Amino acid sequence: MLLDVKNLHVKYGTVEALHGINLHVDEGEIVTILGANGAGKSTTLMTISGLLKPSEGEIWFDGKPIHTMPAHKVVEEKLTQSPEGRRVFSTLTVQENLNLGAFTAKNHKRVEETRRWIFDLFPRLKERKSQLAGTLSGGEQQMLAIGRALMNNPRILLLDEPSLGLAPILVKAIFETVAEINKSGVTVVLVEQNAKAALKLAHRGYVMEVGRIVLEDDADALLANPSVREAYLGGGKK
Amino acid sequence: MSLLTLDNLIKDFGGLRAVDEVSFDVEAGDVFGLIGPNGAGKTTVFNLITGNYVPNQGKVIFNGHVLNGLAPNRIVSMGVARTFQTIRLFKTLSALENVLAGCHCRMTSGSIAAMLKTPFQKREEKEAIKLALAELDFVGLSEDVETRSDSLSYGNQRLLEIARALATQPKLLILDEPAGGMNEQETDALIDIIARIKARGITVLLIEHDMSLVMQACEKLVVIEYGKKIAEGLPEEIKTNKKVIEAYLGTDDDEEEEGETCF
Amino acid sequence: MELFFQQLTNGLAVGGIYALIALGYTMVYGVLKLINFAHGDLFTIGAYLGLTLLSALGLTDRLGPFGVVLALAIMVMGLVAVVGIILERIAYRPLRESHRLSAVVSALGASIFFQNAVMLIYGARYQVYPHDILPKVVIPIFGLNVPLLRILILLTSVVMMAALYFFIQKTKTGTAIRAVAIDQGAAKLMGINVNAVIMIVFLIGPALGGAAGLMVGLYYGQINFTMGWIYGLKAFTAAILGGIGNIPGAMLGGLLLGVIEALGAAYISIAWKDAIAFVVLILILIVRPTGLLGERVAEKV
Amino acid sequence: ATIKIGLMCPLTGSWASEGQDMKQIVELLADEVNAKGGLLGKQVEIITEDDAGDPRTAALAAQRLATRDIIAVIGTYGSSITEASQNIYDEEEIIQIANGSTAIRLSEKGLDYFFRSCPRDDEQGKVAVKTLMTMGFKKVAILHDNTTYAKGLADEAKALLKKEPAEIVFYEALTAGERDYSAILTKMKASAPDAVLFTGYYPEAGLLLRQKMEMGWDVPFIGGDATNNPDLVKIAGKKAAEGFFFLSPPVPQDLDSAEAKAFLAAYTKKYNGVPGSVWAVLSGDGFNAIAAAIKATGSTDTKILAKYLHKELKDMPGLTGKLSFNEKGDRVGDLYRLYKVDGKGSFVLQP
Amino acid sequence: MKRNAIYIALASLLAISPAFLNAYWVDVLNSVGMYALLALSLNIILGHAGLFHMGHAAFYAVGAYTTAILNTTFDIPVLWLMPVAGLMAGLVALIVARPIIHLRGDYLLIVTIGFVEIVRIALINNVFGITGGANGIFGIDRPYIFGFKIRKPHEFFYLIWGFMAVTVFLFHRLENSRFGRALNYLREDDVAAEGSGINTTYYKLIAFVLGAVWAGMVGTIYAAKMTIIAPESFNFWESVVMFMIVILGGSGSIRGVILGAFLVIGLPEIFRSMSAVSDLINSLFAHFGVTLSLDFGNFSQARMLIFGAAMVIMMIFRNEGLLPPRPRTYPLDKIREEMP
Ligand SMILES: Nc1ncnc2c1ncn2[C@@H]1O[C@H](COP(=O)(O)OP(=O)(O)OP(=O)(O)O)[C@@H](O)[C@H]1O
Ligand SMILES: Nc1ncnc2c1ncn2[C@@H]1O[C@H](COP(=O)(O)OP(=O)(O)OP(=O)(O)O)[C@@H](O)[C@H]1O
Ligand SMILES: [Mg+2]
Ligand SMILES: [Mg+2]
Repeated sequence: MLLDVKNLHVKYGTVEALHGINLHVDEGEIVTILGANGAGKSTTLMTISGLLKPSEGEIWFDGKPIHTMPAHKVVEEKLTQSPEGRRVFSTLTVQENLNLGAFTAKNHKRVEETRRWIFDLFPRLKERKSQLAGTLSGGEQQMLAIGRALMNNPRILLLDEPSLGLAPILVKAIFETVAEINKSGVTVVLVEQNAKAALKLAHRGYVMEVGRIVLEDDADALLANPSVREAYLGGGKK
Repeated sequence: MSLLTLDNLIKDFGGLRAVDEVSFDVEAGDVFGLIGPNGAGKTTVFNLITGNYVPNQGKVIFNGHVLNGLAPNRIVSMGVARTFQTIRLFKTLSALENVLAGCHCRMTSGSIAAMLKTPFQKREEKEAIKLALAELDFVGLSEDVETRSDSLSYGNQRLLEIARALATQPKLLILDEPAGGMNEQETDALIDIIARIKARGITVLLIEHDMSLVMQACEKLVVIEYGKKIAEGLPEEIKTNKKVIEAYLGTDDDEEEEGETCF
Repeated sequence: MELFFQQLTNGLAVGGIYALIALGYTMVYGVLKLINFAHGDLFTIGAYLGLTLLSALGLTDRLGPFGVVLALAIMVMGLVAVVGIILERIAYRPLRESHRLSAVVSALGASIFFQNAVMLIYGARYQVYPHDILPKVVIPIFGLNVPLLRILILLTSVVMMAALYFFIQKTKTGTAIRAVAIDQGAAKLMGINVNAVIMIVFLIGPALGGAAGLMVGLYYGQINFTMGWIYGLKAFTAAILGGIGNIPGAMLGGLLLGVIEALGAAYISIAWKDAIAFVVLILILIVRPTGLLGERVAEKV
Repeated sequence: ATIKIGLMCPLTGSWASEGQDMKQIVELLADEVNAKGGLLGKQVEIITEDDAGDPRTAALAAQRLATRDIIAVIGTYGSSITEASQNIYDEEEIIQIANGSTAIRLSEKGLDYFFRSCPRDDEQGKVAVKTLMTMGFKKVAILHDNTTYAKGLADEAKALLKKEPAEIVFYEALTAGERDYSAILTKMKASAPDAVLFTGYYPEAGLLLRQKMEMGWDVPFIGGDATNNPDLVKIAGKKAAEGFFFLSPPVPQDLDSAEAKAFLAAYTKKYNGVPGSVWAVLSGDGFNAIAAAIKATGSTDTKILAKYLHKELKDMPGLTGKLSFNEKGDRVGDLYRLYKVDGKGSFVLQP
Repeated sequence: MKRNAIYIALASLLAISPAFLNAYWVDVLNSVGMYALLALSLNIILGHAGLFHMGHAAFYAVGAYTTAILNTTFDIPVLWLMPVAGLMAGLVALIVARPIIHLRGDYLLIVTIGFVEIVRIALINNVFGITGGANGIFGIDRPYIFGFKIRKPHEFFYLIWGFMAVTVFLFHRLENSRFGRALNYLREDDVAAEGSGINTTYYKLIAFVLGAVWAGMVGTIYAAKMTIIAPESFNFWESVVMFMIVILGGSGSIRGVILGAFLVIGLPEIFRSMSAVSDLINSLFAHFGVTLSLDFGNFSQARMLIFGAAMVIMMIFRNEGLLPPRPRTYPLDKIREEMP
């Protein structure tokens, strides 16, 4: 078990947003977390990354407790996140954003290899290497955010809504990329609104509702689950 | 006569031509979609219409008036309302007050009237609140009237932006990726709202990457790439347009039965 | 014409000091978006500490003039940096998440505190640096007699500016500083220790302010506990003029402000020179709303 | 019970050094009086309030003092600060003896309870012009710092100089509190004066002298009484200060009167040094005057005391020479002396 | 409502306070009142519209000087000059703010600081020969109300706090109107405000003008109260004080701003009276036979030090301000009933 989240409670001020989350991720898996808006998916990821501190519960990564670590230490454990809403460094260039992704990396040759790989993945980034990230279009920024997270050569990558705002062709590309990233040995936790695509890609999935995990199963089983179909896969379209 | 006409619009950012001679007409009463790859210049086109950017060349004609050079708030009061790609609500204010911002341009009483609390001011205020409540009901936020807007869920914040725009009583509503961040169920609800907006006689111009929404909601589509218009037509035509598939939709290698509307 | 060039050098010398203080201002501002109104008082503290160290250690005989200045500068910068770090810890860190202006008011409170603390410790009277630390060499440049020290002040500012610019733009830590300036949360996700970065900033900014205080003490001789306010305001003006948060901008703004003041005094009116400087500032901002070198990223909507 | 005397002075703010000196001196004198059994058999109590050198705070300080049963108040420094408090004391019939407020108009309002132990600007203006003329300067530059005091003096001198066979080649104001005045000196030098009259304060005077020397300009400088402060030489350096003239009421160091000597000895013993400025010493004169009045009249009725100060107190031996008031409450007698700084940095009284 | 009851109680307490306070403390309350008025007027600009304005003393100066000049040269009674002073300040605000209104955040801040400095320098240099230079203007009349001359602190108390009552009443209405909301919209996000049809430039200007008008009127009261005004009373530091009051009190909140004025202006005065406090403690203990000789008297030199520290501490513990604004309330139930 690579990542183990036990009984996680998180509060914003006095309001509790997570009421005891249990989930685990095995090495090499793609695990997706589904849930309506405001269910607490992003909160979960932020807490795993150490930006939020749990009021109760534990997070273990590769046998180490990381819930007590400051966020920047967690990154050194090779657990990185591409956050919701991109959060690229708007007045830095694309290049500088990518460099920051490798902030804790020690092996420069490896970094350069990764950079080339990322430019293959997203040629648009290479084209816009010295443009300020803030002037990129929404989609371009999303690519940059994912690319930046990959620069760290993570063992586990947390992706929070990576397809948000992307053109269909890119959404496909992103999902393919995620698969590719996973094949290259990176474990992935994927939070997605695009439930169907996410479940197709993932090995397992969790369903969250208002701060709790309500369902956990293999991805195929979830795809077939009628209540999941109704709630997240959209009944309306023909 | 068309409600909105874009005539050869050009917009440059430094050396980059973000919008390159784009022209199209939006007919009154339509739901009109603008699609294209990321960075194609869609949002920029919207910003040119709403007055946030000034075109380097070309004209925006709305309802017979040239909009070029007018301040955004003037354009709103002429009947063009918008939502933003990245949500821009008044964070610390309640949902109701966010919608009241939209009512603002249809009200007249100023600071002196407020201090004196004239009967007209009181009446106007009450009417505005009624209108705001009605718009909140319309998008389904009647439960959250007094909730601070930044504690609404993401999807609800998008709906609130729509309510705020509707409160300006627009003829043309411009939506920039309204379904962004919504799941499929929420998207379905949005499609319904768009249909009801159209039923109110409001023309809708939208950008969206969610093809299920675009295909269901739009009557007509324009596709741009690298700032240039590459296609225009009915959804079915666009769906099969080779250029569009290549640039935007991607080849459908999905073997699933529901096929093309997956993304 | 001689008057003009004389005034130009006068202006550049004053501007060099403004620039040095402005660098510290801009540094802190750039990262925390905090107008550190206590920065001027850190400058005062630098001036007083320099005097204390000078008289307490009696280094003059052992190290020779420039050695003394160097040793003093290092010690003063170190000590003021410590004060700066404590200031950040106590008065600013608890306010990091709140509205920007709350921190401004905290800074103003800290400024009042520092100013009065200096008064209570050192007394309200003017204090005076010994006159004979540095040799009074005058260098003739194009027929003008320019004191060596003025050139040194200017040079120091330029060197510090260049070093800082290089540090911020080209080094890894510098990029981290800029990242923290934009989005602290995202910076953490990159593995950046945000507190450490802010500490570095509060090490550099106040140290530069302290160095400027020492220089003013050494060159002008006379220091008092209220001096930081006026210099702080000038430096803030300079930082804005150049585009706040921008390092070459602080340098340019400082020098320009000094020159505007000198020329305004010479050709218009001495009594109105500060007003003239502000009028020029306002005119420049009307034309360039983010200062001379400020980034003008059109906000994307 | 005690006899309460107020002291209003700037303990904080830009003029804090003056105020703190005033406090030391008045407290010293009060202690001496008390050691000798006080006044009318009662101990004297000094009640000090900070006016921060700011009119609004001064008005509050005055209100506060007025509620504390004082019969007289010493202070304060700065004419506009004093002015903000004048009416309050007058309405409460409290005697006020200002020490560093030289603006002419303060005593032109017909206030019965207002006195000052310092001379007025017109007095000094006259002396300044006379000095300039006897020294034979024809082209004069006048520089002030735009404070009420310095500007008042500069204007006074300017008006008087116009009547003399002299030319004013330069008249401007600098901004106090800055450090670099070379731009101003450069401009002044271009007007080629025979002498410069600087009416501002010693911190700026010190810097001007020093920067003047550094630019190699050798012109006589004459200062007003606000430059009379030993720190001037420290700031300017002995070499630059040498030859600087200034006008001032005499400081105790320069008088051989028994009072001055005794005061100086006591001050040095208690505070280890000499008083920083003549203005603070003048507050001591204010205190001595009111003490003398109480002693002589045997009363603490302010009406009687005021009358005594106006009419009967004549040539009291003060810390700065003989002291009497005229009917306006102004100190009478020509108090001003001319000093010159010598090569050792000491202030030498000129004959 | 309970809250209203508290306010009424506090207001009544304040109204009768001159009866049992001496002239000094009444005058402290006057000072508090004047700064509270100034801060309330700044609150419109800074608190509601969110414009970083640190030069409010300039408008205050315009009002005070307008009053002083017109009163001393034309003998116009000072209270008549109150609206004139207000309009004059408003006019100046309009002219000055127009070209700089588009500046953002800190750039606006420095420009307003520059403005207040320019005004002060102009006053010192006796611009147009009417400001009296560094001396300022003296001999300003006391105000008359119905033939009654106002001069004593407690008389000014009712003038100042009476004006305060009017101000609070009007500003409260203003806040809870279309106008007040519009200011808040542009504070929160001016791009979104424009996109919702709000003329942001217009509202920013009006906020400036309205704030200036009020500051100008307070200037009249100040001139009449001091009877002498000088440039140093309107320096940058005065603007800073007003700024601190607004932020410390809670920007956008009337009650917060008033409380802020009590603290920022009152605390240094309370620290001034520390000797009274120590005397009180000593006598209390003496009562129980314990001899103490506490003396906080030497506090006067340190009072500003403590004040500075207090500012930092208060800000840290209440970083939204002491009494942040409450959300507006609307009579929704009533309005819903009327809806179909
Ligand atoms: N900074 C915050 N302060 C207070 N409450 C917050 C904050 N961020 C999130 N919340 C609340 O916590 C809950 C969970 O939010 P979270 O962002 O984790 O949801 P999510 O599942 O990621 O939703 P989405 O699909 O909209 O991204 C929500 O009720 C939200 O309102
Ligand atoms: N203010 C600006 N300065 C410089 N370049 C800009 C600016 N705004 C947009 N651009 C550039 O113009 C191009 C078009 O951007 P725009 O935001 O219109 O794209 P878009 O079609 O809306 O994309 P998306 O679907 O990803 O939102 C992009 O390449 C972007 O980098
Ligand atoms: Mg989320
Ligand atoms: Mg877009």
